[in-house]
Amino acid sequence: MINKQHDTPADAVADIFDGATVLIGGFGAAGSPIELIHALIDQGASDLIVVNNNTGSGHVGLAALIEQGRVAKMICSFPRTAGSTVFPDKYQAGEIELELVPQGTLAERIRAGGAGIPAFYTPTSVGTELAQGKETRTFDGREYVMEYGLTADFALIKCLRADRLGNLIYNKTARNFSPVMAMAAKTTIVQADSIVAAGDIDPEVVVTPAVFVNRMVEVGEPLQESAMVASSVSYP
Amino acid sequence: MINKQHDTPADAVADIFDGATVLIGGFGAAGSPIELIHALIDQGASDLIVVNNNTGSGHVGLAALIEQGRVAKMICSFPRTAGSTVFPDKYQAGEIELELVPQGTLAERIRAGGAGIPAFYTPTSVGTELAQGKETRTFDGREYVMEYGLTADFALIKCLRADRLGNLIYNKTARNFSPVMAMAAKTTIVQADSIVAAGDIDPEVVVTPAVFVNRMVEVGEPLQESAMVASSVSYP
Amino acid sequence: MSNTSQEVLGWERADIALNIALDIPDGSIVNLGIGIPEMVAACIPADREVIFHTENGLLGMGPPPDPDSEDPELINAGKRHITAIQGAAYFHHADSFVMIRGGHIDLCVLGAMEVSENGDLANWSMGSDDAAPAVGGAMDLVAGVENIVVATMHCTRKGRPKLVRSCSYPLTGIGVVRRIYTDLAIMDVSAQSLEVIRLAPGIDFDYVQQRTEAELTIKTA
Amino acid sequence: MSNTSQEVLGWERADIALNIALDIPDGSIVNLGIGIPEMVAACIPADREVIFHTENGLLGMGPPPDPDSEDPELINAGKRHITAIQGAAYFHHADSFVMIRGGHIDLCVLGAMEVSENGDLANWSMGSDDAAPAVGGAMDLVAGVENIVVATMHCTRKGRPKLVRSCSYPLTGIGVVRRIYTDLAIMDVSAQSLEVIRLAPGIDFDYVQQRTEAELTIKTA
Repeated sequence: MINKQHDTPADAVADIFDGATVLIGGFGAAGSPIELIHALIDQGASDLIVVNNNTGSGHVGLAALIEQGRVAKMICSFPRTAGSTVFPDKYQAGEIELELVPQGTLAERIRAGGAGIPAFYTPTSVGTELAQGKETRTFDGREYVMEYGLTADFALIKCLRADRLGNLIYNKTARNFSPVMAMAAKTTIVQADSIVAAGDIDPEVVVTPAVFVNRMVEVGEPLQESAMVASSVSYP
Repeated sequence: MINKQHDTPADAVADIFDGATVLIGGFGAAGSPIELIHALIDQGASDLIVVNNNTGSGHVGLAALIEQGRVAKMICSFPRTAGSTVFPDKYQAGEIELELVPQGTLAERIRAGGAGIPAFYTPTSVGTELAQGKETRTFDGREYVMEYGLTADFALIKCLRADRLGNLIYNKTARNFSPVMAMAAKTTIVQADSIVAAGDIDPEVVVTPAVFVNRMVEVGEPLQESAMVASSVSYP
Repeated sequence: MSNTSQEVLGWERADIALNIALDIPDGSIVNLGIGIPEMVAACIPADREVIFHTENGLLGMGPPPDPDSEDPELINAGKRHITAIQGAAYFHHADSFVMIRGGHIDLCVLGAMEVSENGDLANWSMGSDDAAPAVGGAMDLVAGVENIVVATMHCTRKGRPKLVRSCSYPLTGIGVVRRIYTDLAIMDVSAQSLEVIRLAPGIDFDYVQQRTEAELTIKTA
Repeated sequence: MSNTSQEVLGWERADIALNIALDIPDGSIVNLGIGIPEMVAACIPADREVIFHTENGLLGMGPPPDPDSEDPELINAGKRHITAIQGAAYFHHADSFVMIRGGHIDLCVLGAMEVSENGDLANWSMGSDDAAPAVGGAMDLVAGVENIVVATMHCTRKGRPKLVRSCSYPLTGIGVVRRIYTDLAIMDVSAQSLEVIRLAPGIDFDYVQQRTEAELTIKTA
């Protein structure tokens, strides 16, 4: 009998190890798996390589993980957003590494990683600083940059609803990177607002099929990063 | 005001030109856009390059288009299925060209074409006849074949329901190649069992967003290829 | 023509947005950058249906919500609260950039730090070494959307021209800009120069050229 | 040991499917090829939950429907009518092969024309020039699924061994097969030989080796 459900976020993230590469879903505050990130903060793993579009805001969630000094390197497209000071400060102090990737290239690299595609060519960034040192190649008279697929040890994502088998649906633009991150991680860990019986999600509307999900935890009323940042909450 | 709706399949396919590359949705009989294919037969374009997983069955739909001598080349993964004699006979007679592509590579090439990716690497077919003449490259000690993105002039696909803007949902495994084909064609032509008002399809469950759809025609009770083949119907 | 009169001459920011909106054909799929570009949405004439794409996963972005009905899970690429229109669709980030990279978006309106006379765009980095650089989707948009237009004030606040012979800031893309809408003029990028197709009311060609490092010409039909 | 007694010795096709089913761990995601492989689904022990993937876009394939409730839009990769279980999911072909190529399917059971002693598989083409070749998803499956097992009769109907030193038919993949289930034995592919891990009732090692071109050994624990 398939049972992917864990009792607590702490159980679900217990084996994340020092130096692991961790994909974290969310775009800004939308879709950010706050409870899983906080469990990872409590858990203690360090020297993490974290992939997220941003670097978190305020002093909760991803920003708090960075603030605790647990992230050695960020792979992202936009490390500074309104209310984001933790990463920029650490970066200026030379305390954290940054791999800056154009947003579409980041999404495609993650999907490629999940799809067993080691590399692909993209027109994005040709002729710019972000293409420096990268292989280029011309197809049909246009120049492209070769980019590598990106895989990870773990993915932490949030969804609206999961069924017992691990089929997921999301909530509006909180979907963002999570479906491709679920594809690209060896172990995908999901926090769901609710976990329902198999069959309670219409097979036609499943966004992330269960094959991409390894662990789930129900977090009934998840914290909202944007509200926490607005009220200056810090974690822990 | 956006209006993608055409009155008849004939209107929708009127400008398909000789020599055009045409993606045709469907896997076997499931999802085959029979009325659009029959309209293309009536319309007369020839020397077509057709992309489909198979080559049709019996003497209707894609098999009929081939039987009429209108297809110069098929790009597919499995050109012979139960009840398929038209393509095999023409192929043995040297009257039609075949580019055989592994099924997953075919799907990925079509998606890449739609995604602006000119080429990618895949482990599929390494060391086999189907990799002969193709560039290979080693990543992390494993050998991969380079495959090219595939784009087309037109796509003909069937869906269950479309809204006025062109958002689509499908019916079970009739979905198959159609969503990626819609991405990869300059002009995507859809037959829908029904066309509903904007807003009548939940934005969370849309499979093909409207941006990939150019023309639609409502075909209320579409012919079923499998039933036609079973009762030995021929077209025209 | 003194510097101090610059604020009152030419178009306002809202006029720039309106000029762009009036040039967008009915039925277009459009992606809007941050700043003046995002003001374009509200300026589309009522008889045109224009669909807005936001790269974080929504086709059919609607106007901002009432403050009391904001949804933290419904935001745009600029992280602002938005709504979704009837007939919208949500999708994941990889699919969203299939739309962009694959050439499925008709028009993208972006801000600029600099545009060169051959259409190079610099709008993502000041090039300083210590601040964390951030690129977002800008490079994907200019690489994937065929019709890239720029909405910008003609000069920086300090009066430095933004339309230059060659960009000094790090590039977002090479030869990607098609048309430039500023407070002083509307210009097409041609092989040789920036061709002025319209001047703001009360502004003459020389006035614009004096505030432009790139070479300007008058577009002839 | 005459040829005519071959039919009654060893396992039946249904036994081969059962042998495979008994080796599939609870919770596995499995893709089944055509022929003996598709018989595996019905043999899974009742206390195990195994999810079947079919590459034309369904995770959670259920048993065949009653003849009067067949749905032409619900078929498997072999184009047969199927059903979907509670908790199934539909997806498009590119996503389906993300699952396969990306290593997300735990086990794939395939038929074979030939398997070599180093695990090369030939199961897609007779190599004749005039008949249209057809590959389907076979090459994707062997390239993407780590655990590939073969279900086949030990010899062809004409008595020719299918387990060979080196395949004579065009390859589907190189060194991809992990385990082989035939009517005579179950064998693991090792670096040096095919290691017999189980013999069919009443069959001895020599009997199998005589019908096998590849070198067999007895697996030692």
